[in-house]
Amino acid sequence: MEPILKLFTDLLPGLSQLPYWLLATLAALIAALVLFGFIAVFALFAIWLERKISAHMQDRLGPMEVGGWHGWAQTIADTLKLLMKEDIIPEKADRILFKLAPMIVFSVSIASFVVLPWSRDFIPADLNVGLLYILSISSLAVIGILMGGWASNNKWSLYGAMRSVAQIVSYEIPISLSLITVILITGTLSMQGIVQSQQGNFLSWNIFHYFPFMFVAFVIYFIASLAEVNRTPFDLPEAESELVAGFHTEYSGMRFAFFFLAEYANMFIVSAIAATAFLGGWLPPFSFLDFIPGPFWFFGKALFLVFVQMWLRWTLPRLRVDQLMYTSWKVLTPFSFVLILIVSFWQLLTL
Amino acid sequence: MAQTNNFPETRFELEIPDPLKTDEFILNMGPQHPSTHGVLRVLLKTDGEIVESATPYIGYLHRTFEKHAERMTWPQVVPYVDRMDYLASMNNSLGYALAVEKMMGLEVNERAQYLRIIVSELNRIASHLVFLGTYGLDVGAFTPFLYGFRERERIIDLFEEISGGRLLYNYIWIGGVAFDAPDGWLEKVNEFCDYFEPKIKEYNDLLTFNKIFIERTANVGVIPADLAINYGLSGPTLRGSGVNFDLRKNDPYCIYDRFDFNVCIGKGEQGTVGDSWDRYYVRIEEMVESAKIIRQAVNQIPDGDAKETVPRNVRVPAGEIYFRTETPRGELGYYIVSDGGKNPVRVKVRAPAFCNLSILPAVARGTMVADLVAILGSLDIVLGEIDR
Amino acid sequence: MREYFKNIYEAIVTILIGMGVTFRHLFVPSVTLQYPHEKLKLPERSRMKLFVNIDDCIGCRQCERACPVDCITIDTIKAGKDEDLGAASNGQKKRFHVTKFDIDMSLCCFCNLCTFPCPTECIYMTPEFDFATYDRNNLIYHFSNYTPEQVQELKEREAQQKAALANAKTGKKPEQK
Amino acid sequence: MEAKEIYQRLKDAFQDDILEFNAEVLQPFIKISPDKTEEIAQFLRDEDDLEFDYLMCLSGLDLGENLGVVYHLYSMKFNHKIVLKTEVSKEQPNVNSVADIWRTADWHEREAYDLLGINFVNHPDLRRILLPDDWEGHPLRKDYQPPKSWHGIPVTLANEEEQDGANE
Repeated sequence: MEPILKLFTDLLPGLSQLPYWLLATLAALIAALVLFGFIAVFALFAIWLERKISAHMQDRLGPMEVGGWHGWAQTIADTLKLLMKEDIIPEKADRILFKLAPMIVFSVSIASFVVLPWSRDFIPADLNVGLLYILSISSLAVIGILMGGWASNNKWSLYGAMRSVAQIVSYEIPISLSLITVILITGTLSMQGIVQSQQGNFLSWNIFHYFPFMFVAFVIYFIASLAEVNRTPFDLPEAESELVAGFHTEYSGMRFAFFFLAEYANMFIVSAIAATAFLGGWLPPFSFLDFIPGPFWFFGKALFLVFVQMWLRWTLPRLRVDQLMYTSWKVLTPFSFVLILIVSFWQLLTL
Repeated sequence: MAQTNNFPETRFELEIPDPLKTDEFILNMGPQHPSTHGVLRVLLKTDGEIVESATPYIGYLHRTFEKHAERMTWPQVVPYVDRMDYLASMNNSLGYALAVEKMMGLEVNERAQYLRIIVSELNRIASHLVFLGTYGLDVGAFTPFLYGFRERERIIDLFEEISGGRLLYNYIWIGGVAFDAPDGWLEKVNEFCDYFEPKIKEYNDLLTFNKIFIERTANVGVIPADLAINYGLSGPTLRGSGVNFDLRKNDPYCIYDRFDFNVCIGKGEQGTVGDSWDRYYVRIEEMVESAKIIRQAVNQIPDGDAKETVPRNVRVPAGEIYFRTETPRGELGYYIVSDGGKNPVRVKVRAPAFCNLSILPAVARGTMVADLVAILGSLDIVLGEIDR
Repeated sequence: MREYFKNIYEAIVTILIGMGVTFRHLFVPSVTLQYPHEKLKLPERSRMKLFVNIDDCIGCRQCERACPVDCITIDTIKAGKDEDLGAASNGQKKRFHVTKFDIDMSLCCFCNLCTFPCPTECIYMTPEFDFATYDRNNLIYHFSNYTPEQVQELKEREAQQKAALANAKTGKKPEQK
Repeated sequence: MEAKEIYQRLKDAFQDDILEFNAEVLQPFIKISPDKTEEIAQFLRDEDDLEFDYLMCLSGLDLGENLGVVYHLYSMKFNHKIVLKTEVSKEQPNVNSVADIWRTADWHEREAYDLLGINFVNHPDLRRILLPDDWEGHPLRKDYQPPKSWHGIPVTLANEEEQDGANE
């Protein structure tokens, strides 16, 4: 917050006369708007990217018409269409919960953006418990999904919602455990602190720490994060061949667009966390590349992971519910426990 | 990764203490549902994710083919027959044409015989490609679907060139075929085979041997051989259960006895014999065998007039016949009754998918909802044929 | 335990193989066509829209009979004794005025059965495929060249001839209208 | 095994219930009495030298006066076939079900019931299969008249309607 306030007062010196609380609120509001704008633009871009990637992986071209060059405006057109659609709420739905659900899901993803470090200076809020904050806030999304699934009063939605709860609750554990290894190494929960501790060239990134153990931790985190954001092969809550569309079967128009937006925002968030915790955040791979600003590296790394998520999605089939649980409880969780053990011992030995 | 559980049937007879007792969840899967492959409705009673009973309700696509056929003249039935199993029109009309020819005692021109084999085997590949794609979709993999359709498109182009139709061909007629092959068509068929055979490896890399796919399908929906026979299953669904039975070999029709090919049966490579993976893999292997038949037929085809034996007026003597052929989905039988008139008196179709689907309630019990989708997909049903 | 690790190993390896396949395809040129801009070259035999070369039609109604869905309706009026309607391009003599030759393309099942029995090969399928319209009635194609007035005239003449014929048989006087 | 021998085996076992044997036609058939179908089917399936384990097809047909049911049987083991026929009157179309012997027959008998109104005695679940449950009549009978509408949905074809209009 402080750098942003400083930016404010530098730009408009008159503002510094305002009381601090007003200034802070204003700055927070503007930051929130910028974030919202970023999410919206990123989601539009990511959807377009996903269409293009899937199309080219499948020997197609994807959208080519709207906007000229490779259909770049297709998702904008789609969003406009979704926004203008009639707002349908099923008759037997629980109206309040039904309306609340997409808002919760979306605000949760916005809230997670708060602690993402974009560069040395730019971080909306450098909490000293940043990692903990992001872990706890991101698990709130499941409430929104459960709400949506329940309130739709549709059996398929309910199935999707129940699956989603079971899935996210169990995958929280390998995620947290694999991030604990990072905390063991860096000794801080602050996102900025985690990045700072990875200074140097790319070999000092956490992923290459204690090779290959931290690499395994990264893989575990990545797999579990796929489940956290309901991406293939863990897209059971919306498994279209089984549950029609899962928890958002009954949603249409703008509310559906919010679920969609949140999904892509979440993809970015989990990738951004991975980039921060394992891939050195906004640090360049070689120190002579320092002249390129941090956000470029941060965004690039996160985007690369988003690409891998999409790549996986268009390659793999979907797991079954019991296999999903098996993967979490019997494979990822024990492995991450073992990793914690190894990392702690290694720490002790090198003390 | 995960071990697949075969829930014992007794699971539902367990005594559940009263406060924990829950109602069964009744679900309508279909008639509009992404993975019922058409307008099939399956009434599910579930206990959480576990299916306690699945009852298929069919008839949403009933187009009264059998009643229609009674009004049509003999050649006019062919377009209707095409529309039953719209993914394998050639095989459908082949069965009908053979049945009527047998009643008439008609000998078909050699070249037409070979053309028939080529197109029906091509159609078998096309149909199995659709199966491959939709089965991938059923278990959540999207990409194989488009790869399958990419190859199928080339087959359809070939069909369009020879018959003019892209989906419903009306090509195989009573007494021969509608057109002779255009110049260079047979070379194109050979080219297609060269192009197609390496693609099988791609499907295998992408889907068949993918661990997640194996986990989703192996040991799921196991149909033992005796049950399969008792339910009248046929085609790849029966062969997946390890029964070596292919009408092209066991009850040869046309000129299939002149070709060298293998009958692929399920061996339980990844799980139990007769599971969904076996049924899937039988079809993959069958595509290779079909390509083999096509190559032989293209090499052996004689010159001649393919339309030579097509009668101008079809007169079928009074009598009746049950004739069966092997379509991509299994044994397609025509029971035709004629009274010597210009219309058939009765055309009853024994649709393979009709019998294959009837086993669903027996295998679905105790599986999970996701497994039900995998089982339904592995039966490879076409509702156009079931409802007729 | 071995099984457990083997499963994990297999899962990772097969997933990587699959990812390899899809990654390769990122650089494979696409097989689709951008439809309105690029069009498939349809082969000669492709069956899309029915067309009737009415100048060659001799009104034999074979196509009408062959059609399994009854999408062709033909009305003919017999030519007078002294009338010469000419001949079709393959020499078949025309004996009928084809006053109505309607094809309802919304009923057509594209089976091609109508084109085979035609003695003058005047009905055939053309490779034109985009003929969607906003009104279902626009899918009924009228091929006959006769105007309603001409048809009326011919009908009246036929009625007169019939009446005359009937008179000749029975010997009665024609009733006045 | 030839059709003739199969007929002999059946005739020895069931005597009067085997009504007719015809080997002159394309596919030889044996005519049996409708209330013994189940026993005969059981016999055909379970005898060691017959073993008809596969019911290829079960079709109902309208013979004008009567309704017929035709069974096409096949033995996977011996690779022999036989056709069984049975006939019932339209007033009392009762045939014993063979659904317990070959499960294939389950849906085929439902279909024959649905389209021709043949009543299969002892069938486990004799409901309409292709048509809606509340449909009236059995369409494959030659004397069937389709209803004008069903739940307000017109059933007659468009051009028939035109003709109706023209006749008025």
